[in-house]
Amino acid sequence: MSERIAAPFGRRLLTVTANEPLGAYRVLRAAAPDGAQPAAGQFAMLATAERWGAGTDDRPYLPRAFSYARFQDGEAHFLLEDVGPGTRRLCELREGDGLWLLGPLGRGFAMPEQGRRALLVGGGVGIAPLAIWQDELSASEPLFTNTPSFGDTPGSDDAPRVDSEPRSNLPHTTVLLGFRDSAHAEGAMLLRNSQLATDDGSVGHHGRVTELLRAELDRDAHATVYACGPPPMLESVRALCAERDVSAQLALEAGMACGFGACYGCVVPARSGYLRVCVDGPVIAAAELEHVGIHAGSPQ
Amino acid sequence: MSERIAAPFGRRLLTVTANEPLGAYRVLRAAAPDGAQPAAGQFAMLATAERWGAGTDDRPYLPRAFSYARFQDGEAHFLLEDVGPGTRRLCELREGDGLWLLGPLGRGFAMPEQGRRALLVGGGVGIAPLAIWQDELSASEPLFTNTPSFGDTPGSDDAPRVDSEPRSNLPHTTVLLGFRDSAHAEGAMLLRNSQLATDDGSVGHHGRVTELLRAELDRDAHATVYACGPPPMLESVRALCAERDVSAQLALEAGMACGFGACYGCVVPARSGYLRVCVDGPVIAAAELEHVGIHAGSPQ
Amino acid sequence: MSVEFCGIELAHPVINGSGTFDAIAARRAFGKALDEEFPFAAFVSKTITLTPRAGNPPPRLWEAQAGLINSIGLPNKGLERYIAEDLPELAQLTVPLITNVMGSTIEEIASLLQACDTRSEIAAVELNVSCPNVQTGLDIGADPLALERVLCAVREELHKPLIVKLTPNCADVAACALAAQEGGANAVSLINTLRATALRPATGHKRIIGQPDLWLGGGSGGLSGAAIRPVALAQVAAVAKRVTIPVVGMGGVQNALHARQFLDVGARLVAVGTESFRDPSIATRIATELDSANGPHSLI
Amino acid sequence: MSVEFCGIELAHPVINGSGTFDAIAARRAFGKALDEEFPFAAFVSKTITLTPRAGNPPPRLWEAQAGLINSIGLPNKGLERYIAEDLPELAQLTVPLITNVMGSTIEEIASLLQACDTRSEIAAVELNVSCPNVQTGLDIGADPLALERVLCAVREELHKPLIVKLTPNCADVAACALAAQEGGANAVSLINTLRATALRPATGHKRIIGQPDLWLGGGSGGLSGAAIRPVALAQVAAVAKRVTIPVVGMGGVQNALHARQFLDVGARLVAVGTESFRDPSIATRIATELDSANGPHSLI
Ligand SMILES: Cc1cc2nc3c(=O)[nH]c(=O)nc-3n(C[C@H](O)[C@H](O)[C@H](O)COP(=O)(O)OP(=O)(O)OC[C@H]3O[C@@H](n4cnc5c(N)ncnc54)[C@H](O)[C@@H]3O)c2cc1C
Ligand SMILES: Cc1cc2nc3c(=O)[nH]c(=O)nc-3n(C[C@H](O)[C@H](O)[C@H](O)COP(=O)(O)OP(=O)(O)OC[C@H]3O[C@@H](n4cnc5c(N)ncnc54)[C@H](O)[C@@H]3O)c2cc1C
Ligand SMILES: Cc1cc2nc3c(=O)[nH]c(=O)nc-3n(C[C@H](O)[C@H](O)[C@H](O)COP(=O)(O)O)c2cc1C
Ligand SMILES: Cc1cc2nc3c(=O)[nH]c(=O)nc-3n(C[C@H](O)[C@H](O)[C@H](O)COP(=O)(O)O)c2cc1C
Ligand code: FES
Ligand code: FES
Repeated sequence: MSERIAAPFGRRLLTVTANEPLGAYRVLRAAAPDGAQPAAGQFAMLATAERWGAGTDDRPYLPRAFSYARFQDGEAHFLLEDVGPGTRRLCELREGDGLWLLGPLGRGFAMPEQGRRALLVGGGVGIAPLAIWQDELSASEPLFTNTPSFGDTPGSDDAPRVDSEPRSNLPHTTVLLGFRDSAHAEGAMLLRNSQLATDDGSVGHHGRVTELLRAELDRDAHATVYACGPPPMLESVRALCAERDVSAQLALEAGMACGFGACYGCVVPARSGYLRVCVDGPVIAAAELEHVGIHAGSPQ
Repeated sequence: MSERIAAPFGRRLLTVTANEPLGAYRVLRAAAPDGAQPAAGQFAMLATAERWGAGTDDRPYLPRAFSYARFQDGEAHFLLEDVGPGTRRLCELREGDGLWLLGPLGRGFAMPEQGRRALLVGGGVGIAPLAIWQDELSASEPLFTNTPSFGDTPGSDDAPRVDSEPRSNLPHTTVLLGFRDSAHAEGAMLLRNSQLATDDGSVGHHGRVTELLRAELDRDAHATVYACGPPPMLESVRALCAERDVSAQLALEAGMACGFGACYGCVVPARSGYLRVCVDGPVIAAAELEHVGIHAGSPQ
Repeated sequence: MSVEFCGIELAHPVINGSGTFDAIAARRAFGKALDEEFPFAAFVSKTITLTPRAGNPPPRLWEAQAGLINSIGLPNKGLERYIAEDLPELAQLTVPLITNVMGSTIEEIASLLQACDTRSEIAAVELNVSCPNVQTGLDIGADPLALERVLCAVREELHKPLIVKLTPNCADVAACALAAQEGGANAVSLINTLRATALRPATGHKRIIGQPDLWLGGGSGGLSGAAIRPVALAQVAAVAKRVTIPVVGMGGVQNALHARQFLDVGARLVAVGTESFRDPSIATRIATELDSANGPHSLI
Repeated sequence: MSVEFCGIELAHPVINGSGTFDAIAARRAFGKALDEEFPFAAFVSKTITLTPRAGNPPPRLWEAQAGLINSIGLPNKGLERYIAEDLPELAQLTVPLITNVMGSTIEEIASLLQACDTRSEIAAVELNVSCPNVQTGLDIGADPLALERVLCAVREELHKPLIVKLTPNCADVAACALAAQEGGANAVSLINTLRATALRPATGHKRIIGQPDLWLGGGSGGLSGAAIRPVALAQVAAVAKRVTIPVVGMGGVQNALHARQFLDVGARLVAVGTESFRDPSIATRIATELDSANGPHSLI
């Protein structure tokens, strides 16, 4: 893991440009003109300009962490799942509203070792950082595949930014995504050419996304795995890759107060001791972890 | 002072039916079907259903006290002046929003002694309780004068509730109201047949409303004075009446936490010791006070 | 749902915090509804002292972030008039009466307990050794040795349950609770308000070193409400672990979930204070929801 | 705007609270912008202990009403590695460095002071006798006599300004401050976090007496942020009245008005902690607005 773009010092007030549903999720966009272009896997600390510190519980009080799902035309995109007071406020934002943003923060994904294909494995809202990562990877892919952005019907030609000349030659990227049900599975629109699994079998493979991963690895283990999702999923990704000694980069989550290494609140246990997810991660090499514990993952 | 209507136990969630500007003020109306009809001079503790406990300062946290300005067709009317976070939230309420109300609370005005005319003296937002008091008094007046309700152009015939048969025969009520400027003076629409004074002379007498009171009392001291407004005004009303030993009933204000005698926070010094404005008042006989101190009045 | 507390059978585990509900004033405000819908399983009186106290000069209240600072100063009519005037009225309550008393010397406390001992209207006595608004009592409550000594000296004067209301403004509240138990207390209650202060807003910008413009008439006061709940929960948990006598937990309880949390950390009863100012009937709702299995759950 | 503090010239009166800003991690997150826009007039390190500490297991954070509970557990690499690895990096800061240390015995504290004494990078030492997250140090800080004894025993080891960071979890913080002064402290700083705890939300409804389901990995923690400001202001005021040495005031400072209030009650410097988590550059804004006469004013 090496990709780290430094953030401007201090939070900035952005303007919301769109907030649209994407199945069970919402996609929030905000104009970040002066903002640095994030590396895939980095995140931002977000808070609404209004009603943050509000509600009968006086929560949310602290900002919340969200992966950049895409960064396009000077707009930061975030994929939101309403799980509590903070995400609820963010989901309620309307075009023109104010959004406090501190970022980009943390360490993002690193390119696969030469010759290895990228294998993206996402669970639930954890697919967000994989979307922007696929954008980056596709910019380096040999032949360029149609890339719909949110909500577009496949075949549209409105495509995200791509570097004119590929950085390197990569084999195609494989994308495996798992969701609770069909409503959540619509989140897959965020990525391209993905194979799906749902817990209720309503879409794609009936079962765990890690079952798809196992099959993929058994077919061809010459890959670097990039995963983000709930702790149990990340743990089995870690285990599957460890058995086959495939290198994996896991985007972890943890409750955060600051996002820039100040509070030491976001730690996860690693072989080398506690790591701060916000500065040592969120993307951490699976090899650094003995086990992905409950507190290493998305709070839900 | 005797008028005290008991309140239902516990706050009730009302629905806002209107919130219209009245010059520099706003008039908030809420449907109080099951609510008890308040006595003039009583007040209610109000809080918005949303965003109470909100804002960067996490205030307002406790409910705020407001005099009933009128109670008509099952609707409670309040006159609002935006002076801080609580009043701001209330001023922002829209039709259909929720309003928490505890009331009616406190002791209201008592009828003038036989034969004496009622002399109403109001300053700023303090005119609110005088409006509902005028309604009650006019119900007892010999001949009935046209009574526009808020915002109506004089001459309209949409009139407030009046008892069909007068309770007693009272001489006419005199109404003296003082305001900062013409924008605030529009609040006078809340009452009928009022003489105005403004600090900037833009409307009516250029000066203090208490100067009008002095003239009235010099003309005819056979009156009972009812006053509500800022502490300095109430103090000179008290002094003017004391000199002429005219009985006066002052509607006091004080910072309140509960409104029903629980916190002992709303006290004002009186001859008999500290009085709780919320249960011993808000209407208190001027004779009970040696002096109207700054904390006996509206916080502003 | 009924609970046994010091040999007294209570309908439910929710009572009021001393000084946060005046049953006599509430009867004036709410009429018979107060008695019909009385929210507490037992009524705790405001602190009574041997001689009458006027209390602190206003302002006595300051609204803090998610909290309230009060500087009431324990106004009360003194033991004699409390017994003569208030006891008969309080005796009409349908719930047991707990009289809260405070004395600055062993003699004072002894005579307070003696007087309460002879009155059948009083089911139990709560000894306040913790009010931060006044100097007396403070040291006793904060020093385990002094506390135990005082209790041993006065305990035999009372042949009824003695509850000691601890001060939270100490180094080791569990040690104080243990001292209270050793001294013969049948229960301990906590937390009282945290010593706090506030400055007059308008002068926040003017610097007057040495003599800041304090808002509260009493100079400093005590913080209560939501803001102190995390501190209260920690102190109640620490005390419940250390003592064998029942514990009355309070501090920022706003709903059944909060109440349940105090019970979870070992409290036998829960007291509601500041939240009653926001809604006098909140304790009824809390008791009802505590009773229904999924009540507090729904509040998460 | 520049301030003299223990013989050190500071550009403005705003510094950071120990453990709430990691300059080294921030440099990774914000790059050179951190040094160019460094917000504090002096940098206070996280508490350093003689031997390395891993800190508490996660979760370490709980968001309270207008506050934050942390149970970090003072993780640090220990004196040796702090000096070898961190000092060189911290020496690059453009502001004076204050190293915060904590020891559980006189010997430990003595060797910590000795080590700091020899390092020219360190301008002053802050001795933490107040961290509620761990057992050590607690008793010393809460007991004036013990505190003075310890300080007298170690003071001569350090030929630099010694700041004693007091504990707020005591009966009489002013007495502790006076003891620190007698013991040779050149300044005192307060308040540290208030002992607090929280329960796992989902189980709030399940009653497990005796063993509540505590949320924090460390069991209990410390409350900081807006919620504690009224308590902090009272403690700082009490201390400033009692001691002649300069006072560093902190606790819930969110803006220049709050900072001004701490200065008004007698603090020489103000420290910002939790609010930096919401915006790392807030201290710059506070210092700027403190400087401009009408800054804090406009914040009222
Ligand atoms: C690096 C990173 C990237 C992330 N990316 C995304 C993303 O792209 N999209 C997305 O939707 N989410 C993302 N998350 C998760 C997101 O930050 C959380 O869902 C969010 O913080 C929840 O806040 P909330 O107020 O809505 O819910 P909360 O009420 O904060 O609840 C969230 C969880 O926090 C715990 N909790 C509950 N109450 C408290 C309390 N009082 N104090 C502390 N913890 C509590 C519980 O475990 C609960 O399940 C990311 C998290 C991290 C760390
Ligand atoms: C019986 C009664 C009847 C009333 N009737 C009316 C009415 O009909 N219409 C009307 O508009 N108003 C009325 N008021 C006044 C009204 O209650 C106040 O204007 C209102 O409470 C202000 O709340 P706020 O949050 O808007 O302002 P606040 O911020 O509460 O400021 C109001 C005043 O409170 C003080 N203050 C400032 N900060 C704090 C703090 N943190 N804690 C404590 N005090 C603080 C200051 O003196 C300030 O000027 C009445 C008051 C009483 C007691
Ligand atoms: C306005 C007010 C008055 C109080 N008076 C007393 C009192 O007279 N005696 C006492 O022991 N506690 C008194 N308390 C403390 C409360 O009983 C309670 O311990 C504290 O407020 C914490 O509970 P809460 O957060 O639910 O209010 C008072 C509290 C408030 C807010
Ligand atoms: C996450 C966190 C970690 C802290 N670590 C330390 C520490 O290592 N040493 C110390 O003396 N104080 C520590 N503190 C206390 C702060 O320095 C400060 O005294 C307290 O948070 C009050 O200020 P605030 O309300 O502005 O945060 C810590 C506070 C927080 C929130
Ligand atoms: S969130 Fe504060 S250190 Fe990671
Ligand atoms: S407002 Fe509480 S006693 Fe009057």
